[in-house]
Amino acid sequence: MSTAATATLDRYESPSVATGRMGMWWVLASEIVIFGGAVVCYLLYRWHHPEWAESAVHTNELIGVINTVVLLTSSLTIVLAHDAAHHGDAARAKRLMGFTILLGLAFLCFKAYEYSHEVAAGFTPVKNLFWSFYYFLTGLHALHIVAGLIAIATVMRGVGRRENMQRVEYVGIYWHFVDVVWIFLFPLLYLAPKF
Amino acid sequence: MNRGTYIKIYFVLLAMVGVSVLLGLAGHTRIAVAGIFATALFKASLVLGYYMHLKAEKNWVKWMLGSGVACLVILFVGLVPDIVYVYGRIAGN
Amino acid sequence: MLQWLPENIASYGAQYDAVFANIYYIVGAWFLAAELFLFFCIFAFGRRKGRKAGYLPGHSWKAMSWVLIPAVVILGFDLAIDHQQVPMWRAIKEKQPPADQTVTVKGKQFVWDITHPGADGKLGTEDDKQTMNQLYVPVDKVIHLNLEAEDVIHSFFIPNLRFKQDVVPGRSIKGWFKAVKTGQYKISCAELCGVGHGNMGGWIHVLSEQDYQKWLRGEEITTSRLDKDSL
Amino acid sequence: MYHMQTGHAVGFWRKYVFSTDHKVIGLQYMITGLFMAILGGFLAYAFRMQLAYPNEAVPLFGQVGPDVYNAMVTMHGTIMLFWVAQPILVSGFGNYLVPLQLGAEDMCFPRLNMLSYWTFLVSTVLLVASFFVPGGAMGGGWTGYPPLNARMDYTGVDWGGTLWILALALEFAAALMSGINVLSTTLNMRTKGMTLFRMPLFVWMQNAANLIFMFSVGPLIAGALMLLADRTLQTGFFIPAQGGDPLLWQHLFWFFGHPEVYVLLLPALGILTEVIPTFARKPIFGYRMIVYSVVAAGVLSFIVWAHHQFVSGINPQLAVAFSLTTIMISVPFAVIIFSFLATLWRASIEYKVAMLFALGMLAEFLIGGVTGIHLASTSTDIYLHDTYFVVAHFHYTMFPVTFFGMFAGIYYWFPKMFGRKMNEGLGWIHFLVTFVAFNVIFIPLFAFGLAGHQRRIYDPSLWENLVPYQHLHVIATAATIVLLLGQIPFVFNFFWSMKKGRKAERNPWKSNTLEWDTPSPPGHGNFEAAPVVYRWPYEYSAPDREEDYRPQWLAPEAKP
Repeated sequence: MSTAATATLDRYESPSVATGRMGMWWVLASEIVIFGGAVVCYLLYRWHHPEWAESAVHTNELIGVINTVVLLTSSLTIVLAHDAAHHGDAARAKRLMGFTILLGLAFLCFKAYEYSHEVAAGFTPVKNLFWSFYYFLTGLHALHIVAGLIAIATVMRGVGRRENMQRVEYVGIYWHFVDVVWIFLFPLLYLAPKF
Repeated sequence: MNRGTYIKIYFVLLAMVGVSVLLGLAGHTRIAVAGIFATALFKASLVLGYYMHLKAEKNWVKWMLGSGVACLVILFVGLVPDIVYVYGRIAGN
Repeated sequence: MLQWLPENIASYGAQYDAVFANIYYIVGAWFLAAELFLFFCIFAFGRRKGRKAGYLPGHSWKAMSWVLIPAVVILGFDLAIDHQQVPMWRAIKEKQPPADQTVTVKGKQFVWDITHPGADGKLGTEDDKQTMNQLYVPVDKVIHLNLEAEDVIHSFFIPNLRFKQDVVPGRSIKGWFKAVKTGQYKISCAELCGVGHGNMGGWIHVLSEQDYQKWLRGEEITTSRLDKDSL
Repeated sequence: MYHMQTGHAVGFWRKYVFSTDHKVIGLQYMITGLFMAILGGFLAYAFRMQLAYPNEAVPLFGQVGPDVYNAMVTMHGTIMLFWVAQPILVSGFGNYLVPLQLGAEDMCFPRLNMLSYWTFLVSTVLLVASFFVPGGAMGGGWTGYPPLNARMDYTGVDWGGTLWILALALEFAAALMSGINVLSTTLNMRTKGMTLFRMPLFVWMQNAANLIFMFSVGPLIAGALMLLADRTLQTGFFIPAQGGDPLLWQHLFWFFGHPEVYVLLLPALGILTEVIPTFARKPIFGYRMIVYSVVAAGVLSFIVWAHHQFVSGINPQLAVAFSLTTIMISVPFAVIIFSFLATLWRASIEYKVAMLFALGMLAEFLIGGVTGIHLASTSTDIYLHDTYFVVAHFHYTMFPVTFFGMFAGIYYWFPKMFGRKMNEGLGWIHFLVTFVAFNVIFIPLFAFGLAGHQRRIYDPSLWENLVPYQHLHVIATAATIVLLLGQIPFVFNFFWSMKKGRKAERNPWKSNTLEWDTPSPPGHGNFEAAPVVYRWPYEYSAPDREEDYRPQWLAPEAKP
């Protein structure tokens, strides 16, 4: 690994950003416009339909807050895992990534609880356009959580064998992005729409 | 950046969650909505800057992510006349 | 090419076709110049023994001006084109002259439902006349259209009036025209609207004032070929 | 094949099928694209026959009803843009050439690259499968406008439309993965001496295309998921009765759809920037000017989209603004085209087939460009919108870009790809037939558009105002058949030359860029030794050198 790395250093013009991290930034650029496009649609419709406020009071704000805290905490654990990996402490990195996965699963459980109660109360995706957007945006976000959990688990296996420790950072960047999306979805769907 | 910073940022983030919830309870005003989104932007910038280390990243990465957001702004502005203030829309739709 | 345009019976027809011709000649001249230059180069600068190509990388501003100046001139022509065509657009889509009569056109799969005002000249009254695919208008009158759709997007297209507007469900879009010549002209649907799109059309009957009154009373009109079955 | 770095032989499956080698993946993309082109061409043949001889059974196809006709034009458009132009020009040539021209061993994420191709192949299978599901293939237009496509009842198409959306989403994902590779490779894997402004323009154009794609496609992916929900779950994102707005889809679609034109155009112009200087034996004129024009065009491409919607019910004042931006975007392309013309001035042109196609693309693309002015100006667009004039216009842009550009690239890089040259005589025949037949098809369509022939009607004989021009449909259809038959020499030439063509040396065209510093075809890992770059890539006919080219990798001669 190290010989290939030095050979690469001599072989090419000096790289601008570490290759793996740069690839992750490109992924995020693509994701920003996907999520952003969905949010732009939601905002435009929301602006046109003041009556959505009546639907929005039925979202479960308490679970929204809990899930925000859960995701922020998982962001902390993954960035600490990156810190540990950076200092070569594989065991600690692995433990912290395990916490992150647990927190991600907790998020999904809360989400599932929330969905089931909403559906039971009659707020299905076809109830009205607000609920369509609610399920669309949170569902897309939940899919990214699942993808992130799989990615973290994959990297965690490598870390256990002390391989590809730099990937902790890349998967972390992705996980933080999912967190950032939620930071915006939380006020968009739970707090502000009640006005 | 070290562990201490990360944990400090974490508590600031939690505090911000509290602030936005309080703003949500405070009253149904434009200022409250603006405050909620301002805290969201602040939270996002903390995560981006410190957890994703964008502060220490090369400038072109910031420009690149920023131009993605710029595209969305263009899209939003271009669509407002048609989707929000609708030309010829029948009332009730 | 321009002789392919069908006869123009709109009050703004002459100006409209003039805009068309204007763009056509300006753009055509540039197009010919560019193609002639291209073909000249292709035939004049073939490979010959003993002749080496010039080394013109075009790095200096002076060299680049050979490209930039024509490009800026093109921009000038483009802006001039846009400047002279925008008033036409505003006249058709934005500044509507006061209506002599208003007609509602509703597109649905795959017919045009057309509601004419009756003798009282008002829509939404008892004597409104409903037709399918047949639009009757008096000549030399400003007709306003409420363009609506029931199911999917259609597009109300009258080639001879240079009139086209998509009809969108959930919207009532205003349009206007004034026909200056009597006769029957085609209406088509210009937006794919499903399996029957190719059959969706109709006729606009531009009638003289007397004929129009006759039609309102439900009498036979001899000057008009009322072919109700054709598209 | 022998792996140069690890030094072990690779088996057949790893070498040709599950390969991570950028060259194999590039060829896989190209060949899949060429097969889809045959399908797209066959659809064109079938519906053009229906237009020329309405309601007669089409030989080799059968009866064409209105539903089949709608499905065929929809799939023709979808296939030609997203399964032919995009995979061949962007992913195919991009994958094959970008690492070679940068002097890299491979892409920087080879496994992501393989995933990209296999995702694309799955999308291809889904799309082809949609022809065979009950209800037939998507028949709601390649733009997929709702509400027509938001409910199955409106078109009668059942699973076809749903598969169409899924296939498109996967194709976009594949293109994004391939784009991430191209962008990252360009930034991090340039060989020593390859500064940004020494990169061949082809690499610049590929990167610009991938960036434009990446930033424009996102909202449409979100929109496609919403449309999918409308179709399958009966939500109302685009249904007015449920509070949705059909125009939102149009905006999302064209916010992507117009930049997509440049996503396809730029790689083709990139091919021209390599082919024309090589055969004109002359440096490209105004290298930096072209780069900046591409950047300007890329930025402008995000603020022109609504010119596709002038009569679709958008705000009329918005239309005026978009007309102005649309007119402005012609300037950077005028600069690029004029730079090509200036490159030909005082050149020493070799009339090779690759050059013929490149020049042909220039000549044809000009027609596509100038006819666009009538459509960009709001008032004339009222009449021309959704008529055959538009059809002729965009075929005059997209056909030369896709096919002339692609053929120029294939004839030019064939020796590198397969180590043998293609036959020039057959190539000439191929070019002449394609060039003439193409014009004979589409010039009548301009006339049709001016006569008021609306698009997508399956039987023009039902329309009294169009019947007098029926002979033009016959001419266009005959030319379509000639055009399709004219591809036979190419197909034959392609496969025959692969086995029996004249052997090609490393640098058969005496060209300057790095891909010609490799064996033909290059092995895994591309270069025998890491190349070093000393100059820009267009040093042709330099006055201080006997030979009329000076490759990028050639060390400067010691001063006497």
